[in-house]
Amino acid sequence: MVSPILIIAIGLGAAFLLGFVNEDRKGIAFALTLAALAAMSLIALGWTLAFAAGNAQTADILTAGFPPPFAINLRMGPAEAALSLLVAATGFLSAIYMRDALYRHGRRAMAVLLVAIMALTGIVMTRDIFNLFVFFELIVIATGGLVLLSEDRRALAAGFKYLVVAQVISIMLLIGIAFVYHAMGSLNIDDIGPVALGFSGAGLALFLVLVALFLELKPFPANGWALDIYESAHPGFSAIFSAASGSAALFAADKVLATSPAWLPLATAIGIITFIGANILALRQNNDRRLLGYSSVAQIGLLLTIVGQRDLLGDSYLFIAGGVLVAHAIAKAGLFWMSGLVGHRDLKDWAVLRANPVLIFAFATFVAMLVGLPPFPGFYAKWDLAHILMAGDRAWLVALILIGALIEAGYLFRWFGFATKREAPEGFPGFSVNKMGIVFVTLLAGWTSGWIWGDLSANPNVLSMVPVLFALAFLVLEPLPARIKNLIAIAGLVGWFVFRYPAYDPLQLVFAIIILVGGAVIFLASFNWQGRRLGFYPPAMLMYAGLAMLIEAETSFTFFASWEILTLGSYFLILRGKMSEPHALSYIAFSLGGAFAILAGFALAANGTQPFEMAALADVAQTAAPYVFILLAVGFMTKTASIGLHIWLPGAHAEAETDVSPMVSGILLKAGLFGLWVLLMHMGQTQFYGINLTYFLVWIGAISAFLGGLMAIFQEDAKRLLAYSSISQMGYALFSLALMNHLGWLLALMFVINHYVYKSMLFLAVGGVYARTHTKLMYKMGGLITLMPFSFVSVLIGIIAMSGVPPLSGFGGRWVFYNAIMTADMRLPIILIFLSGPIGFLYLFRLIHSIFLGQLKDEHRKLKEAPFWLLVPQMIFVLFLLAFAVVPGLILRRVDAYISTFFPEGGLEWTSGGIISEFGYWNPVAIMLVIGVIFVSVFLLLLWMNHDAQKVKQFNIGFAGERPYRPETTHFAWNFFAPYRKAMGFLVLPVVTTFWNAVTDVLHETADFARKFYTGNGQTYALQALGFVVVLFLIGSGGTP
Amino acid sequence: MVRAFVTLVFVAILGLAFGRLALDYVPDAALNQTAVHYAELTPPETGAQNVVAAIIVTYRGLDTLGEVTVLFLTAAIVALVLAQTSGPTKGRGSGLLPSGELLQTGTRMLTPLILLFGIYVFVNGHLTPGGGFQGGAILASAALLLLLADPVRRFSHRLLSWVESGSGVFYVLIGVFGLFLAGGFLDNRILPLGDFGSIFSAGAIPLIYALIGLKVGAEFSSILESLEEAEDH
Amino acid sequence: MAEIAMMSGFALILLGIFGALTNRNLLRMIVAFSIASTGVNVVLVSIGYLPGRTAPILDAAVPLESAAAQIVDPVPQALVLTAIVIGLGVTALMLAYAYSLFRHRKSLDISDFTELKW
Amino acid sequence: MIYVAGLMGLAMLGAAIVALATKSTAVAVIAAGLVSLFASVVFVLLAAPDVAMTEAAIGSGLTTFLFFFVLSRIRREGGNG
Amino acid sequence: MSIDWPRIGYAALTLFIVINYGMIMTALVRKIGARVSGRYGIRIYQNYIDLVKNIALRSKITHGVMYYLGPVFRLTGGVGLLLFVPTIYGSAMWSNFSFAGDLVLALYFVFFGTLGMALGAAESGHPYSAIGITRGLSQVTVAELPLALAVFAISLQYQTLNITDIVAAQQGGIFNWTLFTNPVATLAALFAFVGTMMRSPFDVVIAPQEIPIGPPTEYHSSYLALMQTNRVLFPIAKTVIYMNLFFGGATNWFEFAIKVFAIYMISVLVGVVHPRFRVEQSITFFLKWGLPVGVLAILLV
Repeated sequence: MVSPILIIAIGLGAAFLLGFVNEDRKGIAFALTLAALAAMSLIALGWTLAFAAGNAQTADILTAGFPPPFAINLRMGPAEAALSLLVAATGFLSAIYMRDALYRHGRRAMAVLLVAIMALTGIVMTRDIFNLFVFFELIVIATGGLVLLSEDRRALAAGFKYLVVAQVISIMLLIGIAFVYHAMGSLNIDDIGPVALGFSGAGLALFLVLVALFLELKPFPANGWALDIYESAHPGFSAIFSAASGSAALFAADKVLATSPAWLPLATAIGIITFIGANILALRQNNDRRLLGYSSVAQIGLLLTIVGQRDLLGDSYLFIAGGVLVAHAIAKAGLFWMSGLVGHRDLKDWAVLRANPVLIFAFATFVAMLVGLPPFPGFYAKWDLAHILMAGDRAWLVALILIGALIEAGYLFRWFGFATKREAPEGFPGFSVNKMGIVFVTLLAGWTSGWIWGDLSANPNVLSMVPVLFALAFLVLEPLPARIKNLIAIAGLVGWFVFRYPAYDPLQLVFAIIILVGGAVIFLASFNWQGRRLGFYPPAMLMYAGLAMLIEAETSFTFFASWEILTLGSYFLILRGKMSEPHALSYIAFSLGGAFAILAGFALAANGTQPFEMAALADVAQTAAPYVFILLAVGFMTKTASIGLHIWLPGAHAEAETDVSPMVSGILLKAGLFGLWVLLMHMGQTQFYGINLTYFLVWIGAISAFLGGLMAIFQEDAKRLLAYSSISQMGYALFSLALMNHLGWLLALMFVINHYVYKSMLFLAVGGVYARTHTKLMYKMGGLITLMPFSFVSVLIGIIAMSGVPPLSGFGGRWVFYNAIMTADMRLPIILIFLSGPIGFLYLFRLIHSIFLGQLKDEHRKLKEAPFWLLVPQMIFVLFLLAFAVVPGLILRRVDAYISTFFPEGGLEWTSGGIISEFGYWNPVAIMLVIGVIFVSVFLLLLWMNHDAQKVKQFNIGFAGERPYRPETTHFAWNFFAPYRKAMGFLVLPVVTTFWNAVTDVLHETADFARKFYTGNGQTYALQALGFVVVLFLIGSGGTP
Repeated sequence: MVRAFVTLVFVAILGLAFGRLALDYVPDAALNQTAVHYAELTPPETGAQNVVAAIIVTYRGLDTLGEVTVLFLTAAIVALVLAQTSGPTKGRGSGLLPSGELLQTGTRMLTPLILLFGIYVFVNGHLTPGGGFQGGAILASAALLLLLADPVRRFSHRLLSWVESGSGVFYVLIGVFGLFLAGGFLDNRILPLGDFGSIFSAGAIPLIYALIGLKVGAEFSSILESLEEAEDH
Repeated sequence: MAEIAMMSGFALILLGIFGALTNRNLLRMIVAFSIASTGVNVVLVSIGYLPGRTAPILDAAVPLESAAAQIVDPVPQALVLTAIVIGLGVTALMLAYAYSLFRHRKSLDISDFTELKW
Repeated sequence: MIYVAGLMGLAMLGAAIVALATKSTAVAVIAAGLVSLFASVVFVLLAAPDVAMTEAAIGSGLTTFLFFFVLSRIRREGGNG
Repeated sequence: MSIDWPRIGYAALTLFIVINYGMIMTALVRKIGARVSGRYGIRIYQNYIDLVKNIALRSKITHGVMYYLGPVFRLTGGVGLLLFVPTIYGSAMWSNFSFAGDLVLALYFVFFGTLGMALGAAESGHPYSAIGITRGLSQVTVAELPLALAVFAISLQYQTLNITDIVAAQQGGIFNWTLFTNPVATLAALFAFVGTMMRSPFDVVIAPQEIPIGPPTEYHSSYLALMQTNRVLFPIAKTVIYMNLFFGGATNWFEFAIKVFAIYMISVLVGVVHPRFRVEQSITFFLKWGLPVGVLAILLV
């Protein structure tokens, strides 16, 4: 292999050679620079591949031909190789990116860039602390130089502030090195030897060295200077500054810390404070580069925390730290380079990216990498990190990391929302080709790093799972017309169902039918759209892929991976709605919060055993079981939008597109229910200080059912009404699931099926009406029964089925409910359920009355029936409901047998005619027949009396002798249930919404208040750096100076 | 006022930290293991009399290479910074009094002497105290004298950058030769160690020190040059 | 001897830092920092000093055999050499910055350059 | 020997205090030069001839000159030192 | 599915008897009301006259399909409610189509009629009928709550969902009627009974004051005929359920007549004394009084 010292030799040699090239021949100078950077990258790449292939050992390179303590030695291990590759590659790409800036400033700037990259690789490789100091000084001066490349006049001031703080840091470092040398007798890091945690003599010396290295890493209170550089420097340089120099400085700190593990807690403390602090402050930023500055400071803080835990992480330390570092470096470099493409600096101006879908995809990839979503390295790293920390019972640290990651996800996805939804400033010249090329290369690097980390990880590689690949294939198929893609999607879903059919147990079978076959039926409605419909099919198929894998997940990893994939897919799907931006943001915030709770729960349950079987949830240690239960339950309840975690649902489902709403509402909510099912299946009767946790779930279910319904009554927007009704129905399902008896579970399953059918049907019907009337507000509609008979029929059948009126399957649910509560030991919540039953009937009647009955508005007179393709799935659902009402046993019999494995007693006998339970008998066919006969006979009686009734026009009504002229005044729909509002309005006060708004406001207030800390004055920054050292010294020495 | 008080408090506490460092400091009775190695093995291994020069050039050669690069960077960036700021153009060296007869003849007489002394310093840096940096500084002071005496004079840019780059590249080449010919990068045994104490001894150390001297001298002069020219354009 | 040098070195550093952080004029800050770096150099060299020993030049006065017992620790001196030159480099850069900032904003007061904040 | 070192130390501190306290920047620069001059004497006392020469040449010589050069530039363009 | 014709025959006969009994009884009750307030009151067979008049009227219009089917739903609801519950205990011929799970069916079948009526009235397009529907639905949902709780309490007490078993359990003496074995549940059920009988103080829904006649505003002639039969039949059917659940059921038609009349008179007596509630007042009334008694019923069983 080529000796790594050549990286430094080539870098320097080329820098000096540039001196020979005369001033005006810039092309040659630039070519030389690129060649040198390419050579350095190739050497690093050679070593990295050698280490990856395993045929290379960690090599120590001696300089001056003498052994280490007497001369400087460099080391090239796997970590060093990877980092040098990262640094050199970032340098190379940045050089290409900054081509015109380098041309403008001539060969000197190129020399400075070359020396900067050489110095960074030097920091990574050197094993001598004074040599480290020299390279750090080189970086300080090179940064001072490269900051000048920026067009922004303010960069000059930022550079000066940086130099001032760098002086303070170098003083500390030099003193520290001197006294460490005096104490240890050698300047080589390996000889420094373990220094005990103490603040006198060698301890104090090492403290000074460490604090200087930490200051170099821009710790939270003392990093104003770094943020000014991020904001004003050339984006090409900011990419190097954040990805390369951040990583190099971090590795330097890691090397020094490795010698004396006693000091690791100091790193953890500083790291976690920086991670949380910087993330909170980033909330109030609206300058894109300054936001990226805060985010990269936060990520470096997270990495410092991981370095601080290196003794606990042991041999998977490289994998975790590497994963987070690679994700941070690639994403940050990519985002900085993209900021160069966008003309203006406000977050909302990134909307210009919509001109090029590939850039939007790149932006999404980078955001997903930073937040640590599958299939990128950050995901695997975060998974292993949480597990190991939990096993080492450092739950508080996991909690802090997850909270920080959630805040970061918050402001990143808000930014992504701005990019996709806000209108782009006009007069945009367009993107420069070579900069886009760089961003595209980074995108590829991101996905390959995802693949690599997937392979390296002990858990299965997310990118190797067939459903995910099928979803990603749709990225390639984007140019095809929508209808063909729709066909492929349906074929894919049904094919996967048929392929996996034998592997399903009855419970999984029911969910599989709903997700796969149900998904295919809803996709029929998507035939309604012409054109290519960019950005619809990949997220949709990603969601279905996540759902399909969720129900088959054996290990906790596949469960969690599929959970996050379906969250990601559904977020992009919901974001497509016209006004869905704020709601999509609250959706992703709640979902990720829930997902992180699940991650913490799995980590606590696994307690170090990888891979952790889902079935093993049953035998979790008693001490941890209640907390695992609570965490997982909260995580799953964010998905079923139980009360308290529900405020994202109405907006997300209402503002989504017509065919997305049924998908998200009918199918996606079932994921949360499936999770709860698995949880209760394994950890049913967990006690928490003597109280059975399932009691809480019963109560939450009942309250959600009641309040969900109550809120639905007062909605004016049809889709919001249906969304709130989903909350109520999910509350019902949670209630019956938590009853923990045979019939309870059977009822929950019937709910899963019923809710999917009629919620999708109603959403499609309302969607069809919206397609024609272009409004969702019910009081603006009315009298559409004559124009849209099919939609009316489907809504009517939906109402009858949902409200439990006898002939249809809803009554079957009520009958099983009655039998279930007979044996349940919980009495009080049942009262809420009794009341929420009829309330369900109320809001549905409001839906059908305000839209279809009453007065027809003038502008709707010439409307046609809902689009054909929206009606087809509705009619399929109507037939299914009728069939299911008459023959419920078809599906339920097998499931009933399966449930009796959990709850043997209290089952049902399925005779040919009817169903016999312990308390009663229900013969659906007989009831249907009797009611049918009575109905027909009465109808015939009326026909006999009144066969020649004459159809009258609209306003021919006995209206106190007057003839009303305007349909608006005579259609009673606005504030339909006024008496209810007067009587029970107080129950619907937005308590939960105000609570969550208060939480976000507090965060934003602290951010706004805290960021004033950075006054912009260079001297203040130096003072803060000094203060940082002094405070650490005081805390460290226990306050005894 | 509050800032001054806060700074005072911080500096006081830092003083305490340094105080504790100073109190705990006990001068060693004997040299530590690294120093002993250098004391005993410098002559056989490098053949240089001046141990500090040996450490600077061979043992910790990478540091010195880094350091020379620091100067190279400073020269380049100072030129960049000043090139960016277009100042008031009031002609070259205007406003300064023409230097008197005495000054010019004195300069003409002194400059060669200073140059000679500078070269002497860095040529036998490995024998007597002094070396590349000191020699370079002296050369620069010669250039400085010329500039002060005759502000309008301009050194040819070509010469300065050629000397600077040439010595830099040659220095790196020596390092690379060390890698292939001798033990490692920047090893001075690529040339015979010669007999102890003479000018042409200690392998490549004098050569490297000479190069450093030239490079440092050229860099300082170019820093002064760019400062001088700042007002031209 | 070494203790006195170290004490004065530390004092110089503290004075330097105090001066740099209280004086608002750019040039005065740079002067203060250069004093602080001189102080650091003094401390560094005082670390290497062993009482009663001579300079690390192995000429006639210091025979090879007894060198280890006669010379002071040469390593800190080598470090200081590098540190001085680096100090000069940084000072020169800061001066150039100060000069350019002055031309840009016609003021040498650091509190005038606070556009980048929050 | 000890007394000379003590004297030099005190001289250094005195010069440093002068450098920080004076009103005019020119005097401050000269005082800084003085500080590094005394420092080079201290280096000689600490048996470090190389360092002394460097400090003298670079510390007091070149640094002081750089300061004066920039100072004169700034003064000529209307700034106050 | 063997269709046993005799059972259908007897069911039709029960229906005929109960309709006539309803016609006469409601007329009798209104006559008593009139006499109490010093008026002569209507003739006993007044209902028959109205029925014949409505059928004979020639003006027949329709506002649409749902409007046309509204009364059909309504009457089917009334008839279904009656036929799914055993009228006379003990005799196979008079226990109609009741089956083991009919208690739940009875509870939810009430909504069938309400739904149909609401849909029909809504399609008429008359704003007053729409307001009437709002009021009717709001009130009935809360009024049904105490009944549901009472029924749940009873089914817990008798451990069955079959009305015939409940009636069987109450035979043998007055004191083992549910009235005495579980008075709290009965009281809760009576709250609901008074609420759903469309008598003051809960009859604002169809009260003849500023809005003509609530939901059935636009109905006339033959539609009104069907509605009238239902308005006669539905209270009786509901009273039959109460009789079976709480008052020991009826072993023969004579006992049936007496008990139905007595239970029906409870709502009349309450109605005569009280002024009319607004809907939100009735809602709060049920939540403030009906609900706690229902909860008590569940907890005590």
